[in-house]
Amino acid sequence: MQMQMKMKGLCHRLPYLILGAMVLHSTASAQTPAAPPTNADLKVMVDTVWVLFTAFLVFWMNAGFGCVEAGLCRAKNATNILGKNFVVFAFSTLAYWAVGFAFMFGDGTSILGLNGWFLGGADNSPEMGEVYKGIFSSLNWTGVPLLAKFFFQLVFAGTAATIVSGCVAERIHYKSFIVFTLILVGISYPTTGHWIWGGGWLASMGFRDFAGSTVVHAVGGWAGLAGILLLGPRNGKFKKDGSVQPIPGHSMALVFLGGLILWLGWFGFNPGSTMAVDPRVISHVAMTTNLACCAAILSSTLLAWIMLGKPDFSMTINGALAGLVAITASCNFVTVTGSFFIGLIAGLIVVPAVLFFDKIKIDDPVGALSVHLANGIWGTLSVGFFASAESPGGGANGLFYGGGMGSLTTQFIGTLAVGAFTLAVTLAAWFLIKMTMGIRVDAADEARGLDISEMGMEAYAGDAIEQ
Amino acid sequence: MQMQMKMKGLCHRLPYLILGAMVLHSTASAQTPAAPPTNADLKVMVDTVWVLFTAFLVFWMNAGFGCVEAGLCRAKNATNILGKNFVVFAFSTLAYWAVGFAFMFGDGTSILGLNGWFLGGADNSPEMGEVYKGIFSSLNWTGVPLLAKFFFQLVFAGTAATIVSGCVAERIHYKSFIVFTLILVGISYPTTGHWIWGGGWLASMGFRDFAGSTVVHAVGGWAGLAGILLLGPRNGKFKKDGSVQPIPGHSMALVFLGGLILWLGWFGFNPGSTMAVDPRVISHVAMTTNLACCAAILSSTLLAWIMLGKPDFSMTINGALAGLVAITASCNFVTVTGSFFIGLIAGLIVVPAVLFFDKIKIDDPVGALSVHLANGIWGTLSVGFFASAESPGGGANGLFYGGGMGSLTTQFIGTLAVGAFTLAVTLAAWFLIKMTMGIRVDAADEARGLDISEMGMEAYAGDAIEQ
Amino acid sequence: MQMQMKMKGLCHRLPYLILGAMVLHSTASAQTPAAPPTNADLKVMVDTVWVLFTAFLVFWMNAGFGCVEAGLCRAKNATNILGKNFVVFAFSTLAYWAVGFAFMFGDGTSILGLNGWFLGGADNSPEMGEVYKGIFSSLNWTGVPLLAKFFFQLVFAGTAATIVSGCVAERIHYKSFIVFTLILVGISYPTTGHWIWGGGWLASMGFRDFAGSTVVHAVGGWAGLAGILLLGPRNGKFKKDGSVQPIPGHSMALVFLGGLILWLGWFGFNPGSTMAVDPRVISHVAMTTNLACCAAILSSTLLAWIMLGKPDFSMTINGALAGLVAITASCNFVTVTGSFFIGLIAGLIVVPAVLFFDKIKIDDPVGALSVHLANGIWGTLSVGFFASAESPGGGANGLFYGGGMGSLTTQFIGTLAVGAFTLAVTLAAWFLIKMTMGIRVDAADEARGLDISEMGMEAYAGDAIEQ
Amino acid sequence: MKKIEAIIQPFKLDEVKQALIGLGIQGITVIEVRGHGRQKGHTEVYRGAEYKVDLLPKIKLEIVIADSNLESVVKAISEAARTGKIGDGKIFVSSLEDAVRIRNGESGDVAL
Amino acid sequence: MKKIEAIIQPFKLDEVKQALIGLGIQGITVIEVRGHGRQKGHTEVYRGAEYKVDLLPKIKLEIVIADSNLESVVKAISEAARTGKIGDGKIFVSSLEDAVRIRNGESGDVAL
Amino acid sequence: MKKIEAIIQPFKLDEVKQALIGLGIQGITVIEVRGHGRQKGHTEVYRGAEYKVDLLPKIKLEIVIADSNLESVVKAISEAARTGKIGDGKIFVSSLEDAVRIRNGESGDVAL
Ligand SMILES: Nc1ncnc2c1ncn2[C@@H]1O[C@H](COP(=O)(O)OP(=O)(O)O)[C@@H](O)[C@H]1O
Ligand SMILES: Nc1ncnc2c1ncn2[C@@H]1O[C@H](COP(=O)(O)OP(=O)(O)O)[C@@H](O)[C@H]1O
Ligand SMILES: Nc1ncnc2c1ncn2[C@@H]1O[C@H](COP(=O)(O)OP(=O)(O)O)[C@@H](O)[C@H]1O
Repeated sequence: MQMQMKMKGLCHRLPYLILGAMVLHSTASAQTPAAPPTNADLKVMVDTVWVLFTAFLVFWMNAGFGCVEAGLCRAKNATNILGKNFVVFAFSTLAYWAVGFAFMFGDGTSILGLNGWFLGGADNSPEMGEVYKGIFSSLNWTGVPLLAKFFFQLVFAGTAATIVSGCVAERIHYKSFIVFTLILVGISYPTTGHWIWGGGWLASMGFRDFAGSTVVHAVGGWAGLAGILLLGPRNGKFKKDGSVQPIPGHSMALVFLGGLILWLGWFGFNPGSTMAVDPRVISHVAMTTNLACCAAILSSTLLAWIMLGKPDFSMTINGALAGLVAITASCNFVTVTGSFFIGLIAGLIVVPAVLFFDKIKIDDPVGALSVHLANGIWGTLSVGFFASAESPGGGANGLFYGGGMGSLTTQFIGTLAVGAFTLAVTLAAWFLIKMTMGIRVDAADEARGLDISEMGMEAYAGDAIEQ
Repeated sequence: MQMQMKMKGLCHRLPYLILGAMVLHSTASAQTPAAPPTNADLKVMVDTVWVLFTAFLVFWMNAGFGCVEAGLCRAKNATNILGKNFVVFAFSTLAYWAVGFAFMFGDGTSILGLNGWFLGGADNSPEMGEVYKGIFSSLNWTGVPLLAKFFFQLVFAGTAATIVSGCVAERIHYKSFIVFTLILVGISYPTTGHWIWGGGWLASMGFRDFAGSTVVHAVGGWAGLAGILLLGPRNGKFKKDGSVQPIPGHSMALVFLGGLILWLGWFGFNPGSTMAVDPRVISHVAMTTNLACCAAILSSTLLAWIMLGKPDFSMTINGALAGLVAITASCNFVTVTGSFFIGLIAGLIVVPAVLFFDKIKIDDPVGALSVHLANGIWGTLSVGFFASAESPGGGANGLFYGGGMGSLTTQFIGTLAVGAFTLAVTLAAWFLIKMTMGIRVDAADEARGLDISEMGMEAYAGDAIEQ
Repeated sequence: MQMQMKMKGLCHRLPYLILGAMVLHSTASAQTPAAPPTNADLKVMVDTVWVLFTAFLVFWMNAGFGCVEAGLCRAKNATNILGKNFVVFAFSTLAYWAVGFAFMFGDGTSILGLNGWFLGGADNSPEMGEVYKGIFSSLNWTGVPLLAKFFFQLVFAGTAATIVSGCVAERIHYKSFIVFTLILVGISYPTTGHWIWGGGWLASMGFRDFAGSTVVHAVGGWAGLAGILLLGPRNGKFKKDGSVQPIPGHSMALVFLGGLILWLGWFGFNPGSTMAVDPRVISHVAMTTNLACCAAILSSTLLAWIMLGKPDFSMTINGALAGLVAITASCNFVTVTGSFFIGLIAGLIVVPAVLFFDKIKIDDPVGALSVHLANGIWGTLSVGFFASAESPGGGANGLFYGGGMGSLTTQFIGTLAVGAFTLAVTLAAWFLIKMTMGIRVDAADEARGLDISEMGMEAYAGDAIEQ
Repeated sequence: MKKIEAIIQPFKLDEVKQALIGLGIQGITVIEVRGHGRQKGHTEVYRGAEYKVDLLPKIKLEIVIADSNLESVVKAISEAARTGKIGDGKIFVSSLEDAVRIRNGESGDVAL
Repeated sequence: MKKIEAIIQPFKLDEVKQALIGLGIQGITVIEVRGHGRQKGHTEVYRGAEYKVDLLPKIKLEIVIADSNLESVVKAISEAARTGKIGDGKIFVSSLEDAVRIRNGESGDVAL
Repeated sequence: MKKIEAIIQPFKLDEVKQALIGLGIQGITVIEVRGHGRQKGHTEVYRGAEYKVDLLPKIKLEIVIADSNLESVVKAISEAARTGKIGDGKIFVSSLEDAVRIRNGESGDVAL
């Protein structure tokens, strides 16, 4: 290992040779191992550690989504749901690597990126700003290697896909979900993402979504809604008399674990979106992210207690996630106090939202729409209400801070545009899949459980009987 | 995102303008994006990454406590326990943000901090030492932004509260636990914390508790003991004939997972308590923390094997946590060898402690007292026995290293003072709650399980029957 | 805390005094707290944070192995398996601390290290290269404190031991597994590890194993195979007619969680093996690690779907791990595209491998051999096929990149040598244990489950009946 | 006094229960069982090895009634539980000698 | 030979078991069941939607005894299982034709 | 019509099932139960406190057959389930009045 290290020590710097002064230092220094890195080198080192570390935390959210979704569904479908949540990141990776990243961040028009298939093309990252030369100019504000940028953006794309998994749970074909994932992460998500984070038209309008209330969460929610519309509710969810037949989740232990995994992951999701270590910013974002979540737990738990008679644990979990989704867009543009109220409101939105979707017969087994769609929208608009020039992110004040309707309007336009586009595209995608390979398992299989019909494997095989 | 970044890049530095030379550099540099950060900037960057990263690991311990506690209790109370462990951090955050942090670290008397409600007040962090100007002088030894300091201290405060949750499990009202959490994290914990970490009278005496064997764990243990005293044992735990009726936990899988989550979290808990990246120190603390845990696993497992006939897995878990609790105070003040013996002894303490509490009819469902109280005390005293001037933390030698009784006495006084205060205050708090809202569910509900009576939701709803 | 910090700030630098110029700076600076660290200091800081952070991730893999193994076995053996996976790291730590690390990295012959029992002996880390003076020269290429080096290497040693746990599950004595762990981690693993990472004869030959496809995974696999050979299959696994009686795992939820924990842990396992923050390298390794895993998920899932009729979830999990194991040796020596194909092939290997081991009556309950042994070998050889001079790790090209048979031959020799040695030594160890303390529980206990016979404790005690 | 044991499809439990309550029958005991019968099971493949699951989840109802109710109850159950597909299950009738209500010691039909 | 089927409250299992052992009864088979009866269930609210849980956890004991023991056993069970509250459960008695001990083929009362 | 209730060791289920199928018996209902009998249980120590587990996992089979099959079935079960060790279990025989196949209303022996 030592040997290869020496080799590496040498040759990994060669490519830098093209990068001018700053790196010449470090290359020079490469001759005498002892020579320490330059300050510029050190900044790249620290930033890369931060970007990868936070990306790993976001990756970890895959486990969280799987646990929450499986826990809120029935044991007879658990293997299927867990399977979906496991493979979804693999297929997201392949789609995003092949085309998604290029559509989203490759240089192109204000509508779509058009460079960088399979990450191919010029790129002299970690160079920044003017010094950056390459095809991913929209990411030239962060000074880390290209593969770090890709990996960080990838875990976000993966998140959008996992949101859908919850909406369509307990009735969709495994294969159909996989195909949809490829379309969502390969085409739809990157397009709207390009508008906002890829230097597209919404970015130019001044639309603000720091870590993805719209880019990731609302998009995932819209795509899931489209799926629900074409799938219909699970058999038995709505009684003939129109009343709701609750279908209790099979493991609150999984839900608990998933909830905390997601909460933890959000400390990568939001603070990491700086993609650079700005001490004040990452500390502020960690604080607002956590406070919004806590405020939402408070309000959702109390509201459930009042409206439903008990502190429904699943509502508390939905509430926590609602607060996290809501603060995602604004975490860096609002004050600490602002984040408290944004979270508080998120918790008040999510509980009625769950009841509402049930009432209009939208069967969302895990509350993903109430969490990611409803609060993805609220979070995006919250920038328009609570944005403060005092915040690290600065920028225009929101309505409540005397900034008038300006920012709010922009946020509203962005919300509409992204929603309309995503809903349209994903409806089409789901429809195509339905026509070709079908999306819904047959009633008998649904009754028996997808674990046996789709996976051929029970989630919890008993000892005594099976052997 | 790009755009806002530029904005941010600019305006987030403005506040620094007041901070004098070092930062003037970086502000100046802000003009030309390419200019790298100064060494002072870089130190703040690295330290902040470390503080946040380790804080996230400690936050993750919430999942660990929830899993261990739920796993060691019955399925019929699982939702309730998991719910408590999920919301406890939210309420801790609100209480600590509002008043707790101010009481603990705000400038004030040697008894109590009196500044910084809702983090308000002057503070020029990340400036350090003499250069620091603000109301949280007791934290001027760490060079990270204020919100990073708060977040790191917050996750510790949350830990103390979760310890209580285990002690009172399977019989307490949800609401009563929540109210107690507010009192503990808002008032009691910060007071004793101020004495030791807030520059209070124990700190001045030279009392040493590096990461909180007393500040966090013993305090949590005392508060839990108070709760148990006012709650009484779970129905059925002690038979008429006085013998113990074991109440087996419902999932060793949860216990296993929780145990490893806590072990992992402790790598944030102890090494993070440097609140700065001192390579030698954090490496040493990671080593001593792990070695003490392993030694305790060895001794607790063997002792259980001998005393109880089998290598009781729940004792192994308690042993691991006992070792971690014990080394928490001393991890930076003892040698690697010292940490081995501290852990070894912790494992020998925890097993008899569990039997002892059962014998005196203190019903502690998860062994929290044996772990956090007994070994919180042992860990605090262990500094007095094993402290070595050779250690990174240095300072006075302990008894076994020829330092005489000096340090040991101080540690002993601190243990007593904190114990007496916490027990008194929390007994009063529990009593008040009992008088006003009540603390214990009625016998029928306890028999049926708190999941239905308190939460209205089973943890593991069956498929077939329920639908 | 403040106080001790000041103390520390002072005394922890003293030992550096011996380390010459660079450190003299930092020591000088110690006089006036305000003085920022030097660039050399900063590099050590960042590298140490990285090494510890990634080591924590690898430590976390213990939870992953426990969950996957327990989930793929029966409920009646769950406590036993989880217990093994919990204590194994403790015993690994003790063995590696006492002798393992010395055998592996201590200065000695090309066959074995012979210095550094209990980490004793001269060492001026974090000094590097020529400047390094001490008994662990083979680790002088990384600039972090000795205890960070030890902790990082320790978590790798622990991994090898956990692999064995899966192979011998559901039939081995708790005590026998513990004793074997001490031998494996104390003697066998460090010996072959010395050959490759300790500057031994294979390292001199140019054998390349970046993060341990052979050093960790194949070795764990060989040791497990030896165990299986001496244990024989679980009762009932093979019917009289020679056909296989499947023994379904009891919880796919645990398997899912474990799979994602391991995937996450691998982001510490591979990128961390740089043991230094080289932005380009760690980004590249994170990318190749993830892509290989995703490609393997794709190929293993599709292959299982075709061969077995359903997308067997346990095969998907095995596939993911197969891809991760395979890319471990080559992650830094191959291109992104190369990693895709390495993973793709790993997925195609693991599925038939599972069927093959069943066919030849090697009862491997969790597929550990197919994952760690088969793909540990494939991953090691993959360097010889796919290595590219363009990669960050550089070095000789592999066969497919026009490098001829050179590298492939070396990789092959290393694979054989390590395999032969490990199989021989561990067969002897298992045999010795079998003769002395026995290894297999008796048939009745096996039928009743090891939880009761070995641990005296059920994993999932029911509420109603037990009380 | 008659004892009725009915084995039905799990997803029919609710309908059958309602039907019985409709008849004024209150006392019902429900047991989760697994059944083997004409209904073919399914083959699961676990890690490449096939095995037949020919014990399918069923629900068993036990209802003790006064002789007079026999016909109506059997009729109610079979109608509510019928899908017409193999696997619908069976109803078994046997006679019971006595029933005692633990709460107050009442016995005979009044105890039902 | 009589077969006694007793449905009791889960938390009464231990007491009843002891009472039976006290009578020298060794053979007992215990089944976890769910019961519907006079005892009202409870309403759970899951994510805002109410549903009635009217199948409550109960324990069913099956004990086969010689005719001679009938009275004492029924008495023992009903006393041990009684709380006096609705939901205490029932004891059903039927007659059995034969019993065989698998281990050694013994049949009749000696097999019990 | 006879009802056979057999309590056997869980690990014997498969053999017994095969033996019955061998006799052309198709209808079998299987229930997981716990049994107390001559077979001694084991003592578990949980966190230092001992407790006896004297309810051991058993499998209960319920098979309804035509009278004519009684002997052969009892024989088949007891042979397939026998290990000769305490705990092998019991076979209980009672008579049944009627059986109805829900699917098509058939009753009597044809319904079995
Ligand atoms: N003779 C029998 N004895 C006991 N249980 C039976 C018998 N026949 C059927 N059953 C139960 O009824 C269930 C349904 O019977 P099956 O033959 O599958 O369908 P159908 O009743 O429509 O013919 C079986 O799974 C089994 O549990
Ligand atoms: N007629 C019956 N047939 C079968 N089971 C019954 C019958 N009556 C009662 N049970 C069982 O006994 C349990 C208790 O009966 P319930 O009516 O609730 O209380 P009580 O026995 O005090 O009147 C019920 O949950 C049910 O399982
Ligand atoms: N009289 C009985 N009534 C009900 N169940 C019985 C009776 N006797 C035995 N059993 C069941 O049979 C099982 C085995 O009986 P046991 O006495 O342990 O062994 P053996 O049948 O070999 O004497 C018991 O666990 C119990 O479930």
